[in-house]
Amino acid sequence: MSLEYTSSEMMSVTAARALTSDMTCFVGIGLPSEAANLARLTHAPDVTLIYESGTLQTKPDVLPLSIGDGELCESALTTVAVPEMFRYWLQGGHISVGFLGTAQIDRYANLNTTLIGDYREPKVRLPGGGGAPEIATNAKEVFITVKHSKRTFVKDVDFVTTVGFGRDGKARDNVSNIGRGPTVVITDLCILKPDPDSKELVVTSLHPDVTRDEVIEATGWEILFADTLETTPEPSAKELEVLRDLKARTNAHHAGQQ
Amino acid sequence: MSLEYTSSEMMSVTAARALTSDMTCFVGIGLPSEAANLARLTHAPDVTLIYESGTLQTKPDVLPLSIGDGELCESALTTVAVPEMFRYWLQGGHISVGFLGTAQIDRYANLNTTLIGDYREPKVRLPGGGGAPEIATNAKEVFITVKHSKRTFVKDVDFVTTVGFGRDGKARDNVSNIGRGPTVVITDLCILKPDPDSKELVVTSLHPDVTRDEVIEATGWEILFADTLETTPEPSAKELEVLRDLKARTNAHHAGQQ
Amino acid sequence: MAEFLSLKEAVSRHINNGDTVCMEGFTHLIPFAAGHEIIRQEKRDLTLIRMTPDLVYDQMIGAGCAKKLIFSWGGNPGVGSLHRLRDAVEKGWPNKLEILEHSHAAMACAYEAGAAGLPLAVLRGYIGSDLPKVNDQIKFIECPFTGERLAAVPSVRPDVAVIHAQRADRKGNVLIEGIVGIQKEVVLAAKRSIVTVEEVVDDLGASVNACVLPSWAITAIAEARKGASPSYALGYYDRDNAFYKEWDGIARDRVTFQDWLKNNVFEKGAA
Amino acid sequence: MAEFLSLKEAVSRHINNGDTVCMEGFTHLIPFAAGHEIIRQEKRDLTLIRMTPDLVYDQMIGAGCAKKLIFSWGGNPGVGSLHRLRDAVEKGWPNKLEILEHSHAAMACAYEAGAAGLPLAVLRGYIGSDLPKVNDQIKFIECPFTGERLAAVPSVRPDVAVIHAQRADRKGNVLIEGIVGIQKEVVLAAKRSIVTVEEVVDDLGASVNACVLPSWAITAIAEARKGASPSYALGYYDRDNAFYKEWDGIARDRVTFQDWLKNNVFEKGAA
Repeated sequence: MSLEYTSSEMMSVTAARALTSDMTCFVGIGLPSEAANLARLTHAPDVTLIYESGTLQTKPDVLPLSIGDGELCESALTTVAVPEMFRYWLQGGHISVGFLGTAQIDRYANLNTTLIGDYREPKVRLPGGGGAPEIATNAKEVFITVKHSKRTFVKDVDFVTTVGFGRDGKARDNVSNIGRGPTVVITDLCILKPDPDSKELVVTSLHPDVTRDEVIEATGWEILFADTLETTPEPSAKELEVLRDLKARTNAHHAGQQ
Repeated sequence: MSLEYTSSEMMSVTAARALTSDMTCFVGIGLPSEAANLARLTHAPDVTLIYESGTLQTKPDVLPLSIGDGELCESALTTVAVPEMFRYWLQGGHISVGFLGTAQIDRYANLNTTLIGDYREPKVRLPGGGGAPEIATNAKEVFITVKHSKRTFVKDVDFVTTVGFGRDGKARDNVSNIGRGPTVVITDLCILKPDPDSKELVVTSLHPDVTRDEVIEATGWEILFADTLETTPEPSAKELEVLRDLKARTNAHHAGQQ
Repeated sequence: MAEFLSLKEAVSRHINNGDTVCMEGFTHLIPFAAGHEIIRQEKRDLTLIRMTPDLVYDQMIGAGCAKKLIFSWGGNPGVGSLHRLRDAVEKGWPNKLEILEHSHAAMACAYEAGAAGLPLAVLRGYIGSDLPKVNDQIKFIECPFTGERLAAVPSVRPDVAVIHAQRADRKGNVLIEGIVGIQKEVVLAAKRSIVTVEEVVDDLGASVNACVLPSWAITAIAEARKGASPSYALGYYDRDNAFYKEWDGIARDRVTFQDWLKNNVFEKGAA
Repeated sequence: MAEFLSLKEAVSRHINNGDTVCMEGFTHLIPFAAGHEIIRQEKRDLTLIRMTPDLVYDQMIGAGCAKKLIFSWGGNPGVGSLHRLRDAVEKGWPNKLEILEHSHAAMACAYEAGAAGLPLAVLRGYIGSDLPKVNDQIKFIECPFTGERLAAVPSVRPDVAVIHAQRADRKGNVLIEGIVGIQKEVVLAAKRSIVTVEEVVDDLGASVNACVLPSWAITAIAEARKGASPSYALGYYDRDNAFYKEWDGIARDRVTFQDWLKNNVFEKGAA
């Protein structure tokens, strides 16, 4: 008696499950924000959410469109200046998880949000690094959530905006004061984790009804699968209800303005 | 028909007159604080007083005993953290005058508040530098007020806690981003200013009824006098009244606590 | 002391062609009214600095005010691209736009260092990133105590800072509340500053440790009601998220953008 | 998350002999109750760090808790010397005290850098001062952008930070108001932290940008009413300036000091 749900919902619910109440999470906008707030509204009510706009321990009722919507500030424990956020709270070592999205990701979990093509003659200019380059190195670990497609999952990113494990998987070796880096990537098809030795991303769990071929087809390199490949648990009725309510509230809120 | 006043009052009134309403003054505790608040309560109502405890633009009704009395915070425009005070407001270049006291001062207006004797075997251990070392270099200019005595006015300070013009008068030459340094020293006997070339302190004005010999006697080096030696104007009745009221209020306030 | 001016006068007097201008407000209190006045006065060859360029710089870049942009995240938050920025970078319309990009952490530190009067900011940053390959302002130094390799970037010390705030008192002290961003830093880092405010009041009503800029740290103040719209001012009005979404359509096309600019900026006078 | 403990338990569990301990509160919210508990528990060989040692460190030094003091201004503000500190430095009583001294600006920057997780702080400081001659932790670096010579000091990153604050809520979030000093910085810079508070309340009543330390950034919280006296807590009680003056007489003499310690610290139990 399976519930009906979309692959996007499957992704959000799975990403949310990666968070626990004892985590302090630096939240990127978009998919990470949706997942983080879903976690807070379901199994992880005490998870601490922090947005780079300076809002510490915030509990928005609707999802913010930008990382600085008034909602974030009004529901926060306190709001600090942006330099303090990056210096004291992130660089100071108080963030357990950085939760990021991306435009491109490669086999070593390097992220590109800068541009497609050549830097001086870009085919597509993307927004740039934002908080990600230092979130990825100063947070104790990094979760990534992104839709799975060949355009996004490329063998080598065009530009390393934000380091995963570098071009060769060794970028964090022998670097002092650096976090563990990406520990999980959650897509709408599967869960990937870096191989403990090579750091190459490996599929460890397929979402229900997703085939290996679908993942292979949606990945721009010869993707590896774990020996014991799991099946991701389905969303619960409660999770789906909370997620849909959250999105409905959010859409109504943003459409209703002005 | 001269008014009656003490040499301490003469010193405070003269020191107060050095300040004007358009100045932003970083105030040291003790004599500078007394002078700065006297200025604010008489001819310079809009002078901006800043204490290193973080109180910006404060208007205490009684003189603080420490640089962090509650009075300073409650009457301030706002109160910032101490790192911000030293970084943004002092080092950032927003202070026009640093107003300092000292335990020892030498002919080049170097200040010693560290110790008398040898550093490792001190005869007398003094409090130390506090805010003074960077006030003296980051404020646009420095006013000093201190009682005149041979023990205080020494040829060479035992220790340069806070630079005036260095051991040779040349410490500020060719240093980038440094203030003009001490521009006036006000004592209970006279006003001294650095010679424009040599930077050695020169008596430019004697307080009423003070003789050259008294200054010579109270100074630990062969003190120079300006060619045209002025007589410092006497305190006015208004200045004395405000000063005495301020001190009476202050004493009553501090004695009455607990 | 801050001088109270009309917005028109403040922009005319304090922003010159060729200046380095920082208009800040991190996703809150974005100084749109001031940006529109700069467009109306047809300022040119500005080096624009801002962590998150947002619609205000998209509009100014599209209007031809900028020759260079220093930034760390240039998108329409939650919506997508800044099409005028992309058109300038990718196609050189209406003029070639040089860009220099940082991470947020580096820019936040660079503003902080600028406010602190320092020539550089030091941070644990840019590890493994390609950004130092395309931004020659990013250097690395060695800590003299631990030997650790740390990133260094030049501090931001612009000619002019422009911010929007909730209110000023009649002496020109300014209160900023809510997401305070890097507004204090940019004003203190700049040679001159223009602050637009929702209103001028008798009493700021500030709490004891509130973010207040004293009058003597500001050059000019101009009243500009709804001066941050379609961004927002906490306590005054909400972010117009609908307009942020609508902007995507307006800015995609040069003609619709120019029409919008004509109708909404040029044909509206300064406050 | 912060753990609510008695002051006795907090000191016993989190402060060890030989630790580097920063008890901060810049002329406000000085953690006297915690200092007295440390004296009662006869902690030894502490390296004490504090910008303004004040009476609390005079008492702890006189009681024999400290082997080293790092500071920037060691006096009884507005009154005179700290006699126990001087006796330890000048005469080695009750034990030899090593000192290392900075300026306020350098220590404030060192705390700030500690909170920021950096190994060093960079400042425009110590120009022309003899302090670098007697403090080998002060170095100078050259700015890679401008060539300017700037001072560098190691950041402060103590084993334990101890501060006093106005109040905590029941989840352990702490509000600090008024002269906030470097309290936030020292807690964030330290491996462990103890915060004493005037009271534990349901709602902090904090304004939007108030100085609030989240529960997860604190190790232990202990309620200690009047825990800053004879210093003060804005909104609760005033500074006992009369006692600060009185201390001069008490501390001048080893015997009167020891009597005071016996009657006012040892024979009083922990809160």
